[in-house]
Amino acid sequence: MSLNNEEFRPKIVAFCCNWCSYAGADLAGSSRLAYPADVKIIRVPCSCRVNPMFILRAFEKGADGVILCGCHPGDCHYSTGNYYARRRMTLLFSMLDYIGVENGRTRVEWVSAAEGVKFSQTMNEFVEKIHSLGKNVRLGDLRCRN
Amino acid sequence: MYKIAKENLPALFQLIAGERELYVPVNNNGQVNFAAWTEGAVVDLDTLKSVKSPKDAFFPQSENLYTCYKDGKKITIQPEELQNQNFVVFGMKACDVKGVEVLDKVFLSEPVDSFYAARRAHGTIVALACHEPEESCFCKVFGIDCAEPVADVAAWMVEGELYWKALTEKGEALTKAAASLLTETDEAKVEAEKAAIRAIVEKLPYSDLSLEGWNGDALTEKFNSPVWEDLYKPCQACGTCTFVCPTCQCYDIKDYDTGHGVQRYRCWDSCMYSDFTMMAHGNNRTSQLQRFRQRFMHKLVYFPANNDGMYSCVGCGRCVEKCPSSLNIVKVIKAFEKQGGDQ
Amino acid sequence: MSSAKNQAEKIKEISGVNPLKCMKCGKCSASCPAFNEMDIKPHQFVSYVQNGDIEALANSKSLWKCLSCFACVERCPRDVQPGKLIDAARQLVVRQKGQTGLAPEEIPELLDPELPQQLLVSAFRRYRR
Amino acid sequence: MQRIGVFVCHCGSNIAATVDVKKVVEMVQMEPGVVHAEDYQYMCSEAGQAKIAAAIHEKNLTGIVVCSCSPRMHENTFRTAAQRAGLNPYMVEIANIREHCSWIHKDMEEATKKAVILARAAIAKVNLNTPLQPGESRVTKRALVIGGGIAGIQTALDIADAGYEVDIVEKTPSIGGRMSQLDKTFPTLDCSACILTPKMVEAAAHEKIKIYTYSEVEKVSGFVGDFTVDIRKKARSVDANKCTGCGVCQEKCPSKKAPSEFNRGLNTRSAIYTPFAQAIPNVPVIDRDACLKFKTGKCGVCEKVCQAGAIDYTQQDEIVTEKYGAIVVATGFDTIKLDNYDEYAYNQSKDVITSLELERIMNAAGPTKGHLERLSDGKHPHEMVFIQCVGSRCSDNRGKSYCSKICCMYTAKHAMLIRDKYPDVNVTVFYIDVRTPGKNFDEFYRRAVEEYGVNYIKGQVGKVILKPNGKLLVQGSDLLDNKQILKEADMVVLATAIEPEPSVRQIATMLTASIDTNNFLTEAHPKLRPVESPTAGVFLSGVCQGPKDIPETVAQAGAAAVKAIGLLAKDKLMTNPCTAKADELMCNGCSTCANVCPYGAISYEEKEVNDHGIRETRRIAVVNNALCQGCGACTVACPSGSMDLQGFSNRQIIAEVDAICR
Amino acid sequence: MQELISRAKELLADGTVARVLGWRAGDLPYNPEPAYFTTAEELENFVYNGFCGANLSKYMIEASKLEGKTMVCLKPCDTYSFNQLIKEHRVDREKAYIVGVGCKGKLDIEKAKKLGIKGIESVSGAEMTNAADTLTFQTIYGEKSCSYAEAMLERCHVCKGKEHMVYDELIGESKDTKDAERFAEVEKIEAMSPAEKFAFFQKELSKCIRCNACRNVCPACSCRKCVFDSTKFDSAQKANVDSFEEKMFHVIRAFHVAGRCTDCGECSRVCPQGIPLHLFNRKYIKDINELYGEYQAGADTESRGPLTNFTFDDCEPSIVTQR
Repeated sequence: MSLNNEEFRPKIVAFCCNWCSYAGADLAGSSRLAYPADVKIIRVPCSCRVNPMFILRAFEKGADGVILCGCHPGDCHYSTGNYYARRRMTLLFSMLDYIGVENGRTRVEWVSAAEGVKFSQTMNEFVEKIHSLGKNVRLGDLRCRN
Repeated sequence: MYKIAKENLPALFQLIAGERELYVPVNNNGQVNFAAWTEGAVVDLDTLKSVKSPKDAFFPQSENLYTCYKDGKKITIQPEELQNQNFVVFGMKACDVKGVEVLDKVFLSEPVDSFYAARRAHGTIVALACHEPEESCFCKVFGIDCAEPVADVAAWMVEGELYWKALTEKGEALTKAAASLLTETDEAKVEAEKAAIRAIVEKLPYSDLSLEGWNGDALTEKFNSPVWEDLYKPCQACGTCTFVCPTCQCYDIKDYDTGHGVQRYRCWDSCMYSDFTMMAHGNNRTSQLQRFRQRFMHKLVYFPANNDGMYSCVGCGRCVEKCPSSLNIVKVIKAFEKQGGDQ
Repeated sequence: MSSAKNQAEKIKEISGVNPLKCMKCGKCSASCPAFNEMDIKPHQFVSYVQNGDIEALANSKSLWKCLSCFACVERCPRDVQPGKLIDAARQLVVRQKGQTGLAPEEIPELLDPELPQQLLVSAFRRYRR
Repeated sequence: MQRIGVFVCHCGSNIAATVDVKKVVEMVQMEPGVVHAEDYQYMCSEAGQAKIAAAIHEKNLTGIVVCSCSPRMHENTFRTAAQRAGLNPYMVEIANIREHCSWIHKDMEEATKKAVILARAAIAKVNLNTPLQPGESRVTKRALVIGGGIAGIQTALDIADAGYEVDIVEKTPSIGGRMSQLDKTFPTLDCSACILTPKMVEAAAHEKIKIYTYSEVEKVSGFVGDFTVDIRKKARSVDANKCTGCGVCQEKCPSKKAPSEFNRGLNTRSAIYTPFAQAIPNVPVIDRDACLKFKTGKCGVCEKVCQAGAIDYTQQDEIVTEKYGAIVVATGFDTIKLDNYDEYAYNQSKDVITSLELERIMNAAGPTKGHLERLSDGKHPHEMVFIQCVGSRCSDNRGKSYCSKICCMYTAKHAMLIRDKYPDVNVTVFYIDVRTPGKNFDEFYRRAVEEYGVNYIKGQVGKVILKPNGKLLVQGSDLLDNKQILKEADMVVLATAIEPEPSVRQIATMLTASIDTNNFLTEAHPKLRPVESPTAGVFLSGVCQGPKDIPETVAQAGAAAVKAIGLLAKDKLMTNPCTAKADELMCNGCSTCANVCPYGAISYEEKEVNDHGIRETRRIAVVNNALCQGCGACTVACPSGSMDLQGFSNRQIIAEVDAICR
Repeated sequence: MQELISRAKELLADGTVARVLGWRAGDLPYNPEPAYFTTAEELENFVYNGFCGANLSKYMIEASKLEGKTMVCLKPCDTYSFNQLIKEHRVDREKAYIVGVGCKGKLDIEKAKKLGIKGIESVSGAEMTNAADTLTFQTIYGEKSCSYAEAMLERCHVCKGKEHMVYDELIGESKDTKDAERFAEVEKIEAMSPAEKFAFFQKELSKCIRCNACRNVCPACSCRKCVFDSTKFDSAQKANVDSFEEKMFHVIRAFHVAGRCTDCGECSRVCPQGIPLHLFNRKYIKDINELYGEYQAGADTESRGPLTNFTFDDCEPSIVTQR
């Protein structure tokens, strides 16, 4: 894809809940707070909609990092969704760590609709982290490479 | 007849692997399976049976058929290349070799499966006699002599030495290639080994298993027998028996979206699975009883009926050892035997 | 300073009490039978630990006036339990003096089924001072 | 296969300055399903929408992707435009190439590349979209209010005044609730009865309000707009139609030993009774546990003296089944039990009382006819001590972790009233903090101190000791003077923590309304939806949601009424079509999904299914579309993947993932 | 065993149960199979010994659909699975007459074979009545023996206890077999570097042949249609193409049974490739215990599972990097 094959451009999927984090990303946009274009956002109704299979699927198909953003605990539009998401992701990340996948490749961050700055900062940090980890080789399907 | 000391086998493997691919039984974390020989691989010739049969040297669990590449609206299709390099499978047992013969019936008859045919054409089998057969073995029932395997090369391990006898042209060619490490010898020790093995085979608990009644004739009767109802119940519908079996040949064809195209591949399927032969209208066999029956009817009735009496079971006993519910083809045969006796 | 901080941490660790939970209601001081004998009052223990002023606490009369009756522990609505803090401060002092106060092997002889163990232990510490 | 049209917006230069929109148009045409792609200056303008409509007609589009600003901005605009052009609005997806792309990236090549990928993801999703229809459900134009206290009465009145029928279910024999037990109210010192009884009468007289007293909610089924409720009318043993409320039966009843609930057990009442003189309805009930006729079979005095012939010993409980569109919970509160607080000697001395008991003592209709006296010996007290925060703000397991909110104010009220009426009585208040946020609240408290000389001491009481001479010794601390105080008192009043009326638990369970660890009903959103329960159609009024004083309760009651009216005013409810749906053939019936549903939208049915020829009856999850809000928690909890979310299905999200990662 | 048989006959005779679910003697000394018995004659082939490792609770899903009650023999560890299945409405308690059978540790014939014991003709010491510590094998190649514990399944070395969690009656005694720490293996892996962890699982999982035995015997994997067989999820794959798929399969499977897995150990028992699959499930059990409080799935039939529950102050996912 990239014109310059030497340069590593990570593929990063960000799942954002519709009510807080997606709006936070919108605010980052309208505030012109830049973060790398490597991040692509998928809108979901709530962080609790994100199935661990989606995250593994992203890695399978070549993602180098996956981040999930939702409302702060206590602020979920659906009251309790992010509490379930929090447990699910904790366990999923723990398992990925356990099988030797670098634990920096996954992250959960609570971003409110007012936190455009935080959204942008988080994405910048995350992309930097993925750069430091390099290409994801431990959790991808070989057939999707090249 | 040639021989080579056991401690020189690594050198032999290195020599063969130098010019072609070599598959040997390798111990990986306590489990022995056939794998490509590499420097440092733990070759295990003492374990009688590999977990999976070596059939995947010729019929791999998954193999690519072709790849489609998509670029904008342009699609190119690239068929997978056929096997064009020679390779050797070292250490197959008589039953496994017979298993390949069963596969030949399926894949080499019209329409010929070109992927399989290419591998068969390029593969050389070195078969090893079974030094100490085990209680789950019943190859004798199918007329297989594990003391004297029929392959490109037959081999025996006797008192720390491997005896080597080429039986085909391919075998001769391999012998020539390995000549520098082989020394000529007579067959006396091998004869003694054969006799010893055959004596043990006589003592095996399953050796007196009778296949009487398992010919194509009693097809409907067998199919409708109430015995199945009782037999299948412990079956949990996993595919273990199928995947360790040297003769199971069913596969599924699937597409994988690589993001930049599609890979069409085939992979082993199991008649024990609920989605086996699933079609648009649904499934031919809707119950586990039917699927269970299919497996054994195929091996013991349909296959021999279509292949001059050749059963598609070789008595390797892997399913006997591996079934999570302790079911197996022997229990099926015996159950019918008992029922026959009762009547 | 840092050692005072460490000591405060030590007290929290020994007592298992989080002084930040205190809402300064004074129920401990209201419950304390030894209140009048004390220079630093039970409700003040908490802020002393909070502020890291362990030196003053360690040198206070209160440290040895507390009867360990645990009325404050029982009644504290916030689970802050000043009695445990003072007990921990005592242990700290005793440890600093290089004594354990009471060797474990001595205890069986002293055991009297009528006597609350807490009293035995704390009183013994006091007399061995 | 879909026929997809892609519309790329320039947004003036907002997008076009950083994203090469022409390139995006060119690239998306390579994507599967795309049959049309164009760009335009302002897609959201009328002209832009017209382009979309034209393309839908000309190219027979089945799906649309608009590459533009955030869907939070214009998704609705484009959906409506599509709908007008005859396309199902849920066949529209937005690729956010402004906020998430052009505005944050500078490099045109990079931003263009990203815009293409975002468009691809949206296209991949639309390929799997299916037309969705919002469901409709009818609304029964009648509301149920559970609880007949001031919250319930106010809610009912407001709903009834808007023209809708309301039923109040009250479990005691009369409406009125806690407020009817109060003597005066802060900070105005109005007489509680004077302001409450007119409301009670108004409710009783209102043609739209029906009151079920001595009744309880037995069963609730259905959902927003269409609840079915069973109400148990407990046997009163008095025919309400015949009773004239003359009160002779109560006078003549020989069994007068039952503790009076209304007077908090401080005195007794007859077995046939109305809780208080102004009770509504003014129809007595027979307490069958106390009645001699029921206990021994002998007596029947009331029947003999009743000239109206209203006494009916054979009355049975009756179940009334009614339909409602909305339910308001107004179950109120009670004070906590003080069994765990030995140190205050509440169970040891009659002169240690709770504030609510003091209300009754101060009340002219109370056990002492309004005279302040010690209950132990009837003597006039000279020293009174008030203790604040009894059981409130406790993090141990004896009390409640929250602030009960009303105690500071009513204690100031009590102190003031006592000092006013009995200047010889000294009043001391032990407090931790005095909390007076509210209109005229702090002024009120200051008056107690400055004008009435109430002695406020900062510090909690550790122990109350009953002295042999009958006096009470209060041992407290004065934190400001750093002293321990020993004070002799004649009476001690405990500002006891309040807790939700315990029966609210069963009611919440019946309503599938969620409840917090303190048994307070949870609001749908703590800031933005404070009077709604997460369960659609259920509203919260008064202390059942959290501690409140009367004005706040009345305000919330009104707010709950407005929410209920807003619901009842609709003829039909349009439900969000992006709801969860279980695949019958895959569902295990394991109940995992129902466990995580915050709305109680999932129930189970025994249903016959045809699974590829196998017919069997299975337990299957059924989602109520009227209740489901589409969060998707169930879809992930479901182990088999049977539960899916329409509009955000597993395959749709996976398609987006694939499109982004390829 | 005789006591079990006579009790089964009684229950059949008095009509309490319509069938008995137990084990039938195999054709080799070590391969009894799960089986239903409906008559006293059939019960002559009933067997219960050290080789009856199979967890019969999953069979009760089907048996719950049958007419009448089924007497089912459950070992202490099996009863956890049964409880969990009750909780998930997959079995009908009313359709089961549970005989809690004693257990002295179950045997893994593979372990004996690994010790070089082959050509087995008969085994003694595996009977339930015999408290023998030694197993004696008559083989074609002579008499061999090993200690009972040596040939025991991994799960029995970390046994959850002798108590049955649910039963109608108990027959037979159980023995403490626990002689290892349940989480020791998990801790060992946790202590590895990421590269070592990766290598460890890569090596183990490369053996996987996707036979689905682990899934199909698992009482928690009781889905009518597994997501891996479902075309609806776009996750159906049977290929064994590269190591990713195996990882995906086992990680997702572990996640799906997280909080529901009772650690019955069936997955590891049946894996034809000897992959220690329990290491996945046990990792989750350990995590759950540490992060959300001790939880044993199947200890009761009412409690909420840890993944369908939460507290307001649960740890954040970043704890994974902090530990």
